[in-house]
Amino acid sequence: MTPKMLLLPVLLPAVLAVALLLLPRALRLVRDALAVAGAGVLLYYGFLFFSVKDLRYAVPWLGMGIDFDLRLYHFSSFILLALAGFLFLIAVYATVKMKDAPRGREFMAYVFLTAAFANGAALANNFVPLVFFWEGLLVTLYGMIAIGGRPTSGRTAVKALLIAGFCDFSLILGVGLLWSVAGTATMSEIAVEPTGLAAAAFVLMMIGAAGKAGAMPFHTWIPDAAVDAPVTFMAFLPAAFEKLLGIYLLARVSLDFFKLRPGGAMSVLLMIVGAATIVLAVLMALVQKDLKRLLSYHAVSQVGYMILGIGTAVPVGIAGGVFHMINHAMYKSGLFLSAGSVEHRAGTTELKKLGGLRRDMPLTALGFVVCALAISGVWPLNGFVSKEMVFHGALETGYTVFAVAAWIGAIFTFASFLKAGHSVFFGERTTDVPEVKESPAAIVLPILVLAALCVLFGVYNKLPLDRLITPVVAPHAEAGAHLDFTGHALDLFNVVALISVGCLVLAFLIHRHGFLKGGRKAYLASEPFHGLPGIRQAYDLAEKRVFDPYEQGVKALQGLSLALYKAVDRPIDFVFEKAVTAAGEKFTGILKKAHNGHYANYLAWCLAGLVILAGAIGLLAK
Amino acid sequence: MSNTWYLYLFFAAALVFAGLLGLLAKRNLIKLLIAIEIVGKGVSLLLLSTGLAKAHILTAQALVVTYIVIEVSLVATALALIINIRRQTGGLDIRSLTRLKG
Amino acid sequence: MILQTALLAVLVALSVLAIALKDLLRSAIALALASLVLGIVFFRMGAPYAGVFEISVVAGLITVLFILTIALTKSGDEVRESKLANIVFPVVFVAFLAIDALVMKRLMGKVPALARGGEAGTFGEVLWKGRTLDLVGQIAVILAGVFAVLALFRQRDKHE
Amino acid sequence: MIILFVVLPLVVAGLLPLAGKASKRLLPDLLANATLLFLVAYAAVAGRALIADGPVLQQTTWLGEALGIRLVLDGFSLFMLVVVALVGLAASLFSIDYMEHYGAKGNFYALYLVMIAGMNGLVLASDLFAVYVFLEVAAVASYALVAYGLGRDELEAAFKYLMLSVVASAFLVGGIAVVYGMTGGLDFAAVAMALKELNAGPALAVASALFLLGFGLKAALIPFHAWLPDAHPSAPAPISAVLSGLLIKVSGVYALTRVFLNVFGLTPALSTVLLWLGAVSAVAAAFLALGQKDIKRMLAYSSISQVGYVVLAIGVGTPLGIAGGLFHLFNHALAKGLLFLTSGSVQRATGTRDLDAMGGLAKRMPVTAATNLVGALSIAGVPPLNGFWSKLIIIVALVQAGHPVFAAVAVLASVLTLWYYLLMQRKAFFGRLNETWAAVREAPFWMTASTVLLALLCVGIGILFASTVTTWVRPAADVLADGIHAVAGSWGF
Repeated sequence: MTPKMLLLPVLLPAVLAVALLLLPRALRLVRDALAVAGAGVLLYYGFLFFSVKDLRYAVPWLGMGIDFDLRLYHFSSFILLALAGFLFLIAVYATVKMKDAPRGREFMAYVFLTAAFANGAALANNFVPLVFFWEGLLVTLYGMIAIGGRPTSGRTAVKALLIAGFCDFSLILGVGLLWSVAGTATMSEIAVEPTGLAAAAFVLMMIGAAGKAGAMPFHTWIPDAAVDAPVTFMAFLPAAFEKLLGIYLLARVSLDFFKLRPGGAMSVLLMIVGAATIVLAVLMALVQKDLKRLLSYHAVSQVGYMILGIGTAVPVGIAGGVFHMINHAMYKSGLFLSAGSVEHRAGTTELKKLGGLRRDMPLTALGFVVCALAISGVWPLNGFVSKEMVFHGALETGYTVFAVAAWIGAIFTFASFLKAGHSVFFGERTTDVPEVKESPAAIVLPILVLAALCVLFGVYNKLPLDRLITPVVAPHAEAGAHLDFTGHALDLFNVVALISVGCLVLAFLIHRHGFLKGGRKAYLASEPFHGLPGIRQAYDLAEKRVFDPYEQGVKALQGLSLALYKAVDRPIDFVFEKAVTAAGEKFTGILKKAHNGHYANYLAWCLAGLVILAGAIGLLAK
Repeated sequence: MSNTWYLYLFFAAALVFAGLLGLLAKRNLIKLLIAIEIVGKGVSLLLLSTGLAKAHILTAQALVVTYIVIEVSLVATALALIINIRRQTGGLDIRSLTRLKG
Repeated sequence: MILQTALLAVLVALSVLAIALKDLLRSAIALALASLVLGIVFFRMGAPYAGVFEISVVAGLITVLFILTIALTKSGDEVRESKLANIVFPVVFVAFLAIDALVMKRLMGKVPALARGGEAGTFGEVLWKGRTLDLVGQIAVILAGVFAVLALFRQRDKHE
Repeated sequence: MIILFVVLPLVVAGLLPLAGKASKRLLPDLLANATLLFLVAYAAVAGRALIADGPVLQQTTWLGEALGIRLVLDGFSLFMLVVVALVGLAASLFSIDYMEHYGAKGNFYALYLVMIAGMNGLVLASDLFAVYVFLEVAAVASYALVAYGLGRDELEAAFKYLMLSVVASAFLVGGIAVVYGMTGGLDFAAVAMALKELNAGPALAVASALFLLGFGLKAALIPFHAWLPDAHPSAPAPISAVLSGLLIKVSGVYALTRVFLNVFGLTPALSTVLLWLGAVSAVAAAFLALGQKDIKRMLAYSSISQVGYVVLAIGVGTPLGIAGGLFHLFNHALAKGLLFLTSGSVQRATGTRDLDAMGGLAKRMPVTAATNLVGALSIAGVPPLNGFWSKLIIIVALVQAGHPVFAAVAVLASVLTLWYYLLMQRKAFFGRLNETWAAVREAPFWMTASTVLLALLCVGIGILFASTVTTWVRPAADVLADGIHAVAGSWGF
């Protein structure tokens, strides 16, 4: 294993991307085989690199502190492995799902190009290559949405590009500031206190990293993309890759580059961002009527847990945040893939048109339910473990309010997944969707693999915690600190876990309440259900379409959700989409009017400019 | 000699300013070109008087000669443009040349 | 020096006339006269070659070009000049002259300057040994002017 | 023999009208392109070896006597020569097909080569007045080239361009006279040393302002920019490409930086003024570009904005900032040249420049659309294209030099740039094919070939940016970063 090998995760996918693009349409099978095989090779190397862990490839580049520097160490090898795993699953899935898509070939090429940039970003150990790879992701993001093939795809792509571009540019600004404060662009050598100018750098870089992960208020393109972009894209970028990279960078920023202190201003800032994202996004998720849109708001909400966890700056919180990142990537990816599977067969993801698909698509349903339970934090799945750690971390800082926010998020996460799961897979078949079959193996397998991983990481949490998470946190914990997160990970009998369970119960009660008010019969109770008994009863209690709990029981909540949707989400969207445009156009109009074509006017500008410049230089010289 | 430099500069400035005022106020294309010529005269006077003040009159003379040659080229090009504009628009008013704007 | 000052004053007066006169032909002639005066001023400053150039090229060639153009473009519609400008701008000009007269001497006193030794030789030597590059530039600019005029008066090919 | 850069195009230009008599198209095409190809080869291949041991000072002799032709080739001028030759060659290749229906090709190429000679002369000149002379050579040729179509808009644009330019150059000569009056010299080296000795305050401020007007108008910095959005779109496409890609950079940015950094020395006051000029130009022109319906006018405003970017970077005055600025100058020359050329292909195929009337042209003109996309993304600063790197370096340099606000402004300009280029792409090339253009065909061979050449350069430099920067940009930036020492110490004849 030579240092040069580190170029492989960057170059191989890039070459593959070009090859996939060049292969003619007729050779689709070759193309698919190449994609899956290439992803397989990358996964193999992912494991290989994970076992090596310490490698650095640095060549001088431009001078002035700009080197081409790639560094493999524990954290980056972990991210690299995760990226490779998701790439493999997505590649398999896309062979079927994107088969008939009009621009499937370009999509595949974009996937591998994204992987190349993402691997580069994870490995980069100098700011300039980091920014380069980071910006490269912007291009593929735009491209993948733009080829969505819907009338509004182009608009959404531009919106995504502008929002993500804003975040990226603030990252660049932050990088520049940090570079000048720290005096070096080599990432492994930077460790500064977040005060003064460095604090500004921290905030800017935080915007860049959290924006990439999709935190509020940089999220509004995600729900739109859910509708306008291929669903595979959603499982790939917003659900998995962007979270992994964004949180990876956020962790690097707050742990390595800056010495975040528990309870410090920057820590509290991060926790506020995290908590706000959790609560606001989940409330918005409640009122969504489309499965993909609903999932996408959860993709935003869950980022809040990660940011909150890292923001606590205490070991258990950080570990929880990072663990939540990998967990979330698994179950959210699984959920989007399940939605894609449903879309593949039923042709729609609108909740009111779907129902009872459990019988037709049992495996998809199984995968969806497991992932939904995991995201809701049900014992003993992985989501439970990582959320508990975040709660503990938040409580440890003394700011109980953030833990409360996180619990509120847990309640509504579960509630909305009860709604989603019920309306798609349970209840009565609707007439909108004809008899359907289970999706082909290439679609179902990735879902089941992800679901199985969710179970594995929950039940056998020692594996991920000891092998992946603890080594990340260890260098930042005080010497001799207690770093065994596994002992009580599944312990249900402590106050925190009991409150969490209480939250889940509360979510059930919301449904129950709504159901009783509706006065409907619970005929779903007779349906056999191969899941967990608690869930089954909860679903059984809800009788009609899942919107009714809100229509009947929690009108107030719905009002609040809608109000928030209108008062927070749309204005942010408005700022990005309308206000900026309008202001720009106004300004442009004034400037254009000034250019009226009159020579004397232009000459007057020149002479005025001359006088002003002479005065300015003269005054400044003094 | 340098104590009379300011005198030349006074007149050079007057010429340049007169030319600029003409450029701002006049509308006839040929008039504008005449105004440019006046500015040019001011500048060549400035150039030569500077050389005089520095006792570099020979060099300054060379510069002025080059300046004049350039001026001729410019005037010829400008006049050719004006004749073409006259053919196209039927007039010589600078105010009719405002199609390009915004 | 008095004669020189008087000549310069005449030069400015003629220039103002060249701009202010209504009739284009007359203002072209005023411009030619201004050039003539400037040529004489150049002579008196000890720059005979510049003077000759000013008189022959500017007062001669350029005036001919101007008159030619005026003849070619004459035929009817006069350009209406702005009345307001005709009133305001002379006032501004006089004000500028006053300020110019008041501050120029003081201003020039403030310009720092290095004392330098004078130059030796004849005009030809200075031009040839010192500023030959300008000659290349002159050739280039004449070429540019000739090609420009040729391009602007070319017959458009009718093919296509 | 670096004087060849000036004399060769001039001689060929002089021969061209004669050649045009013998053969209306073939000979002018051949001669002009061969000349530029030679210049590219000479500058790119031999140039590096020439300046390996420091700047080349060449005084031409004739019959054993030293003439007053003193040319200097250093890292900065070589860099500019390469840019001029490259973009000049691409545009003249494009002209082979494009200028067919304008007629009088011999005359066209003659003017074109005189303009190239003027720019090369300006770059190699070693004294202030020679800079002015060659600036005028290029300018006179450019007035005629702008008006080459002889249409109403072309004439209007050329006339206003000429009238504004002439005033600016008059002030420039005034500035030269002031400096001459203070120092008694015109040589860069002599002036630089004398100014250092003099420590001139207000008088130099006035001179600086005069130079800023003179060069700033050529560079089209706001508020001296008003001629550019008229002149550049009106010119034939290859000329637009050269004006935007080269002329504003050579007679604007090059002259400005050479004089301010190497001769006057960049004082904090000048630096501040340059930063402001650059920032205002970059942002205001970007807004103006956003509101355009004419594809070439949009590109023209974009040029103002990008030159603002370059000046902003050079105004920082740090080695990194200067390197970023020069690299951006190089990238913008290639990309904007490319964009104007493709806009010419579109105009030739459809007969319109109105973005609203276009649409879906990518289906009919795939090569043009693809190369245009490369150019647009490059200027907008999208990786891995060349423009990304230069913008990144500029932003980092601004932050490092303690100008976070200007860095934010640069970022804003970048976002706006991306915005209007996406707008242009969407309106012109993507979307549904406008029925009117169903019969439109891809541009002829030389037009596509020259755009492909530039597009490949954009991509290639993006990928090999490090070696481009170290080979070409750094030597140039080093000269500028050296300040007056680069000139005062080693340029004496």
